[in-house]
Amino acid sequence: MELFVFVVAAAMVLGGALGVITRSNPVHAALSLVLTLFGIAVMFVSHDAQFLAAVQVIVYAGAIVVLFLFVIMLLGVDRTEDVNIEPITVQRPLALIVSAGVIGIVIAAVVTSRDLLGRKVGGLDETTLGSPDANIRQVAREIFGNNVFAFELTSVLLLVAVIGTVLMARRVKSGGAGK
Amino acid sequence: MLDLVWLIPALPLTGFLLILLFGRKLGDPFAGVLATVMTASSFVVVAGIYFELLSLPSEERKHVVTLFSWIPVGGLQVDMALLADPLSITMALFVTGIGALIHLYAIGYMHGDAKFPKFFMYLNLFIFSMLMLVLGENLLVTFLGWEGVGACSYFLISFWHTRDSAATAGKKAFVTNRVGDWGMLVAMFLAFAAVGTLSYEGINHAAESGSLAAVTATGIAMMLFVGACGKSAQLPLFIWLPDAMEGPTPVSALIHAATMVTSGVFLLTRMAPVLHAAYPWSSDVIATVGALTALFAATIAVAQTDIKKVLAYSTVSQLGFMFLAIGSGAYVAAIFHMVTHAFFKALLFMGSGSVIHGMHHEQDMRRMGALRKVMPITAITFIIGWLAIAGVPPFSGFWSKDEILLYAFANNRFLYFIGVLAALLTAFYMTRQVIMVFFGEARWHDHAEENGAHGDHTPHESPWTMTAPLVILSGLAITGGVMQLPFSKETHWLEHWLEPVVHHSEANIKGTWAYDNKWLLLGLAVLIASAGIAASIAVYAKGKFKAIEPQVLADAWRYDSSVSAFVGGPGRRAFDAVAAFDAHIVDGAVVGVGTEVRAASGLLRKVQNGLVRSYAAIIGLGAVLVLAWFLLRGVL
Amino acid sequence: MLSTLIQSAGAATEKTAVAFPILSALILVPLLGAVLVTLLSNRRPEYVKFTALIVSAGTGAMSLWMLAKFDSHEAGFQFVSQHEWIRAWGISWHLGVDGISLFLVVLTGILFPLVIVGVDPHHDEKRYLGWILLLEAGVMGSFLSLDLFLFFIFFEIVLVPMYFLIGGWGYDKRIYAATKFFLYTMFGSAFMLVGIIATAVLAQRDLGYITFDLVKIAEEATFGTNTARWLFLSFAIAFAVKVPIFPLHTWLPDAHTQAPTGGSIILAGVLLKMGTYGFLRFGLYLFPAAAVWAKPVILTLATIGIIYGAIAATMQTDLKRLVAYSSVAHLGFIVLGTFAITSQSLTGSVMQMINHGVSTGALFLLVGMIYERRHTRVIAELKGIQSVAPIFAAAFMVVMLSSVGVPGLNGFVGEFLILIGSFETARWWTIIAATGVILAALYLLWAYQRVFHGEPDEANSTFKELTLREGSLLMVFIGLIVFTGLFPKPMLNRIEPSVDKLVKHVELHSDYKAPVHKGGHSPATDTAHEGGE
Amino acid sequence: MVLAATMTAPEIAWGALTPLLILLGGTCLLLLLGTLVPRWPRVATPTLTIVTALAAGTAACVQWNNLYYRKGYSIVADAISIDRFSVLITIIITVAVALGALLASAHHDDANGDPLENYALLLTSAIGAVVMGSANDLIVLFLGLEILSLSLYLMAASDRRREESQESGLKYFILGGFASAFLLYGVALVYGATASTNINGIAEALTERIAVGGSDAMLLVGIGLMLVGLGFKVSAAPFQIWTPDVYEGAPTSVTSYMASAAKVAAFAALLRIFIVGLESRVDDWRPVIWVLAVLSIFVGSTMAVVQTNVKRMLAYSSISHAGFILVGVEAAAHMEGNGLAASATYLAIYTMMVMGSFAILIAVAGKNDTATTLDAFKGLAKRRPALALAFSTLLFAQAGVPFTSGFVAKFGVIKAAVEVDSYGISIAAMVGAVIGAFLYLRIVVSMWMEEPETQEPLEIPTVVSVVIGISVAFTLVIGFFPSILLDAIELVRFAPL
Amino acid sequence: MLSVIQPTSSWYLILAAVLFGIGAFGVMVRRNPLVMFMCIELMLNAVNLTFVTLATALSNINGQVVVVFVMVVAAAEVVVGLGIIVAIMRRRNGITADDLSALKG
Repeated sequence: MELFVFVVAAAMVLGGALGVITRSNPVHAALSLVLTLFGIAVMFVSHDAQFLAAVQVIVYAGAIVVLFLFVIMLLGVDRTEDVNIEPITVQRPLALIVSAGVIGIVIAAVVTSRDLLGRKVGGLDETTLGSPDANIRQVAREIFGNNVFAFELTSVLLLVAVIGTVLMARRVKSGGAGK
Repeated sequence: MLDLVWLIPALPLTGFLLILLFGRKLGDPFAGVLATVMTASSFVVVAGIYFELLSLPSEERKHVVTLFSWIPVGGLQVDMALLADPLSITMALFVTGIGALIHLYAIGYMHGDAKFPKFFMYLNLFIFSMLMLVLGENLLVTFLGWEGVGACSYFLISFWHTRDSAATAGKKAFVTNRVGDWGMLVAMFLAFAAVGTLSYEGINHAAESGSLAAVTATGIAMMLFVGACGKSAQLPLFIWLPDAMEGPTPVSALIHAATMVTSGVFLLTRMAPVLHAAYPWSSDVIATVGALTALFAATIAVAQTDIKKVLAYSTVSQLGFMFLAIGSGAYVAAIFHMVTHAFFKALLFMGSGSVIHGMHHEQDMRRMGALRKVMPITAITFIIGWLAIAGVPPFSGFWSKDEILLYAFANNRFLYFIGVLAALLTAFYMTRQVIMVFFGEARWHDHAEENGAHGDHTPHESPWTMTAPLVILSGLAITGGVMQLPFSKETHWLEHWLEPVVHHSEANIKGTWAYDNKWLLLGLAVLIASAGIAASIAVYAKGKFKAIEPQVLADAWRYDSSVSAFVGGPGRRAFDAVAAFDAHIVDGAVVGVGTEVRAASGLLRKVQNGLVRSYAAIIGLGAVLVLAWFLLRGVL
Repeated sequence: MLSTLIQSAGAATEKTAVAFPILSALILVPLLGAVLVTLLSNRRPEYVKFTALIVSAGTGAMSLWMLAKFDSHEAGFQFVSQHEWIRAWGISWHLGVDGISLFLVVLTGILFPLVIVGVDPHHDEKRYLGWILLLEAGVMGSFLSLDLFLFFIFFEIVLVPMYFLIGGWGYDKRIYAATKFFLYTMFGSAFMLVGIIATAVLAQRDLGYITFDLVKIAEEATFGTNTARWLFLSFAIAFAVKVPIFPLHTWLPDAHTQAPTGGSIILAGVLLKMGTYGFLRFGLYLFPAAAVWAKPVILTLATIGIIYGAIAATMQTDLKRLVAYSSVAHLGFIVLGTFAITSQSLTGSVMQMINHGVSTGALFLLVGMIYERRHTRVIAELKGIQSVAPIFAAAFMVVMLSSVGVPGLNGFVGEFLILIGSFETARWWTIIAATGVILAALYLLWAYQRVFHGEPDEANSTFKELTLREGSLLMVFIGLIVFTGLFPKPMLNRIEPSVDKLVKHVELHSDYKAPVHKGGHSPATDTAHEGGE
Repeated sequence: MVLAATMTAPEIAWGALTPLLILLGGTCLLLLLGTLVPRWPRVATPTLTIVTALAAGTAACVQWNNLYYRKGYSIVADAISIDRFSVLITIIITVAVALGALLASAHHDDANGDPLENYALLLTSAIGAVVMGSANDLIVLFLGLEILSLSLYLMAASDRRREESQESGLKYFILGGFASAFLLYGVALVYGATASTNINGIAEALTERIAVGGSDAMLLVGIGLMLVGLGFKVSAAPFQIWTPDVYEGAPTSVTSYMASAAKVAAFAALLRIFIVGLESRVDDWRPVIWVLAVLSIFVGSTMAVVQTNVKRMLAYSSISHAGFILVGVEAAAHMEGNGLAASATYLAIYTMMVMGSFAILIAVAGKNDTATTLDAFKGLAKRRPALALAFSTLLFAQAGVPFTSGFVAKFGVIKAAVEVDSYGISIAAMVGAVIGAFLYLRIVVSMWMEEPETQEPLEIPTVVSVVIGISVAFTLVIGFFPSILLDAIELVRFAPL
Repeated sequence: MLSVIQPTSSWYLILAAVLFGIGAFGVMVRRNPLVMFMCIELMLNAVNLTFVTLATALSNINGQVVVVFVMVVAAAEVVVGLGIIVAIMRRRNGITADDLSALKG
């Protein structure tokens, strides 16, 4: 069962990811991204991270991708980008080498260090795992406990986002010079 | 009186300074008079000291006057000190004496020259330097004079510097001399390293006491000889002397005949104990070079047509005799010949100057002839000089040359043979010169007609300021031989006088075949001189034989031109190559680094193409490399 | 602990200290003068020049006063002043003067006012004078510093004013030359900076506290053989560039040729000496054993420099460039003497630093005057000047003969001492180096002939004779040339004790033994020898 | 409900957070007042920003003083460290903000006013930077970095009139996101290897692990990924590639701030993570720092050689400065000597130098960033001698000429490197500095030795003059009396574990 | 039989690595800034997956907490990033990242 879930979710993830990088139409790419995000959400669930899975669907698949699509539509840039033409000849081989390199190195690292992953370091209250809201409680306790400072910082982050939106949305008078 | 030694150089120095400051005001002829008076007074002082020394017992004839400590550094203590002893005073005597005469002569000769005061300024400076050279108590003071006379000769040779040939000749003289100076410097280094002092006394004492190793002594001797070769125009460094005739004639007489060129002989005599302590072959080297120079220069003189060039090569040849003497251990004979040579060669040069003066600066002997009629005093004095140099008894040159040949015979018969040959040629070419200038037809008429401007000028006798020195010198040239006559021990006055200086090193030829048969050799010498004169008369006066004057001799065996060609050709190219090496290789490397950095910069700029995804790829590539390193560190 | 150490060091060396901090004043007066000159109004240029002159002349007077007060029997440092400066790094403002630096300081003091008086920059005089004074402060600082850090910063700061002087007031390729000068020298210093730090850090491991104090490190710290060699090399590169030693010399001809006359005089007169001085003060003194080890290589390079510089000089077509290459040759002699490490050769080197400064300074001044008159320095365009300007030619001749090394003039004394001293420990190098005297005559006389002899052509026939101002300026130089040549003893007496102390120091810290003379005195046993009176 | 009872909220030491709180409060105040107050005077915005920054700086100074009496400590569940190092970084950043605000106020364009948001972003970025400097937890650090970065992306793109500004913002944004992903991936792997994101926790876990054994590959690759991310932020080669474009495109006042505060914060983070957290794996990462340092110095110096735009030149020079700071980091990585203090000194000095340099650029280029090419600097000495002199001083300082702060900085890092026997890097760095000097000389040549292309008078806003004056004064005073700075920074330490 | 094979943590981690690589590849080859940005989101998701997997493997909830923050960051980034992109696109419609290369060299 678990294997099945993994295979399906992995297929979604990878299929979506390949879609993002291969679809010439940005709308299609955005939709492929949704596929990946759902796949990730599935995996979150299989890791008993229900809260994250929910947030993933709501924030990512819901808000973020919608924002993307909205912008695409707003700007009317849903024209096709010709992905078959590459003006810089070394770009794709180089990209391939880099990606393959990163993937290979990380996999090698993960595989050689897999014995580290079996150990239980604690911090997860196993006794309450049976409870339906166990995950969310644990997360909450961590966020508002040890990570409360980080949590407060996210407010600043959002403040920046707000200021940024205001700034970027401001209409420009074309006074002064511009090159 | 002896403590007044410092006055000897000080007088001409004062003259120099005075003319330097007030020369223009003094002008012509008072600047010349001042210079002459200064030199003459110097001569008076020297004479006074001479007599005082003479009054002392011979072992006490030595006096050092230390003026101040010049270069004192640690073990090296060099004083500005003057040494009055028989050798230096002998030198000083004829330097100041002949110098004064030449000064006097120059007043007449240089009359009307735009730079009249300057000429005498240089002359006085020269006399000062020459006196420092001979009076120096140590090698360094001598070197001060040594270089000083070099510099003065440079000034004087290129006195008429608007003429390129004069300027070039001056430079050539200085640079060639410098080659010799290098030798003298190295000799000083060796002496200091070995003995720890530069004073003659210290070095000679070390040499005499045997504490100077033979190898070091040889090194010093050979290096001194290199120095002497430069200054005294020996093979292979003689090339500057003939060119030095570009200078005014008094200069030729003073510097290039009587004084400066003899300083090499003086120096080797001064350092005789070192030569004595050196390996014997070093003396042979000196004698051989001297003999070869004597012959070599004599052959060249045979074919010269320039009146001064003949004398110049003759000087080289006579200097060769002196070196032959030194190499044979005959220091007294060398000094003897040096003095007599100073007399007659100064006489000849000034005579030739008088001729040139009278001929309106014509120096080509082919355009002279029969001048005895218009320039009688010059002719007579010149003829006396000729007889002296040709080795006709009883003129001074005969005695000195004979003594040299005597020692040469005792030392090495082959060199004697060369010497005899050179003496023969000397008589030959000097006779040739006299005939061409003073006898035969007057060829200057044609010349005067050729150059219309000079058309109505006939040669004339020179003023008294020029002829008076000629007369005095001709007297000396006749009688100079009396200072060292071979008749008996008592007539060796010069030898006795110089005894304190050269006693230990003077070769002893008593008991050799040559000594026993010296009258035979004397007779042979007379024969040789006569033969040379006769042959010359036969060729040039009677025209019985065709003159053999191959071009190669006129070109001085093409030695000088070969050297010039080498310096101007491969030498210059080598120098150019070094300059090019510097510009392109050494500096090129530096510039190349700059260019490479620029090129690298340009290359890296191409990477910076402005495209985000390219940048991402570069970052990714960097990341992969960094990660690869870490993975390797983790896995291995 | 550190402060007590510094105090005790001060107490040891402050025997001759005087109440007035003369050495600090020698640095600070020109520095403040530079600031003052910069702040003065542009509207009254005569005040600017006057101020600069007063400042530099005052500095010169102070240096002469110091010379008068200098105790010629004392081999150590005099007029020492020491104040803590950067505590965290163990750096102090430590100044002192001894026989080795004494005359360099005096030369600096004399040369700058002469340059200010004698050379006209033609434009932007205020800025020019500001840079000149700043340069003076830097040069003074380099010669007076007894702290490695202090030395380095003065050594390096000098580049800035010199850079501006070349770049701002030089000739057509000035920017290229200035940049090359700056970068090349900075390249050399880069190694020295690392070397200085490494010296202090390694000494710290030995001494237990961090200090950049030259005397402390030299006297108390010991380095491993290899360590010392590396450290020495790092210093040597910087100095070799600065001197410059073949093959690191190619910045010099460019810098000299393109620099304005004043810049050239200072560059040749004192700036190059910072390299040779550095070898003495920071090469031999700090790393005696390593210096002895490096001797053959440096002697070889110095000898090559002598011959090579002379040959290159012979073939130059630009008069200034010729003089520049002659500097390469002359400085080769100084380096030769420095690394031969005998009493005579070292004394000769110190002496020659001064002599070269005077002679070559004067030579550049004369070439500058030629340029002022003819607007060319190309030898081929000059001819027959002696006929139209005999006094000028005579002055040139005297200076030239000094450069050639004719006895009786200053150049000879130094050169001779160097050679005779070097001969004992570096025989073959010296014999070859001595041939440099032939070449020196060759290139200078040849140049003289081409420039001064012959008939003047039209362009040269109006060549102006020396003016009174120029003449009196040259008289100072010629006076120094003749006086030093005939009576060097006062200088030698002050130089020698310090040099002998240095030789002893080298002997003590390496297996090197200076030659001892049967007839003379060993420098090791007789430090303050008085002349032979 | 049982769970709620077991939760213990960490104690929050408000006092220790004062600088951050002041900055945050100032931001909010600015936004509120600016929006709500009618006829909000234009000059009030920068004033308020500067006051906030200075207040935060003052608070930090008070903290600095307090640290005489106690060692560094961490607060809010080990999320933030308060120690000499973090406080120093805070001070540097607040100064940079104050100067940056001054420059920004001179740099606005009249048509669009002086948007309040620019200053708000300046303050928020300062919050991010301060957090980065004091973060003791990788997540906090990441958040701080994102706050800083997002603010900077926006600031870079804030000049809406110039397309270059937006290009710069977008490039910075995309590449910054790319690099953040690497950093975060690194955090993840390190977390996997140590089960902690807390720097102290990581350090402890790794120390234990040395005893336990096991493969380090995941940890090390994680470290590598973090190094890529941080290397990007400090613009170390080969991750520097974005720097010239972004610096050139951004409004000059922003560039100055980016080059100073952002770099300072990134270096602070780098130092803390690697020196405190990854000390036990120092032999693995130190060589990489070595390579990055040398590469940065040479790439920065070399590429500057053929540039013609002064702003771009300064960008390249900032890359080589990053290399020099990395030399200090490398020295610090030997866990002895003065590498940390040297790096901190360099950062402080560098901040002032770079602020001054860009201020001069603003003075010359004008409000619109129109004239940043080398030609604009031609003959500056003839037009404004004092300005040329000031710029020369700063350029020579950047080149490391003595009697300037730049020399003190370079000397410090080289000394630190030599103290730990890193001779190779020292020599490489110094040789690189020589190549770099060419760049500064080129600008100096233009200013002093060439003729001006225009004789138009150059108006310099007072605020810019103030920044230049402060910067030059700092440069010279520290150059002559380095002890002022050195004696203080010598005390810089990380909080003990 | 298949149910015998349980996907271990490594599987997820490898998947995440591949996803990260694909995202990175996308950033390097795509020219539409929006799509590039999506690729960065892919990379962040790969990291999230890694964190969650590790949290489970280590039985440490902290990994999940981190993901929460990452998501907030991602959201903020999207806001800011899209803001910038919109600002540019409004000026020059249909622009690709390749067209934004005025700054170079």
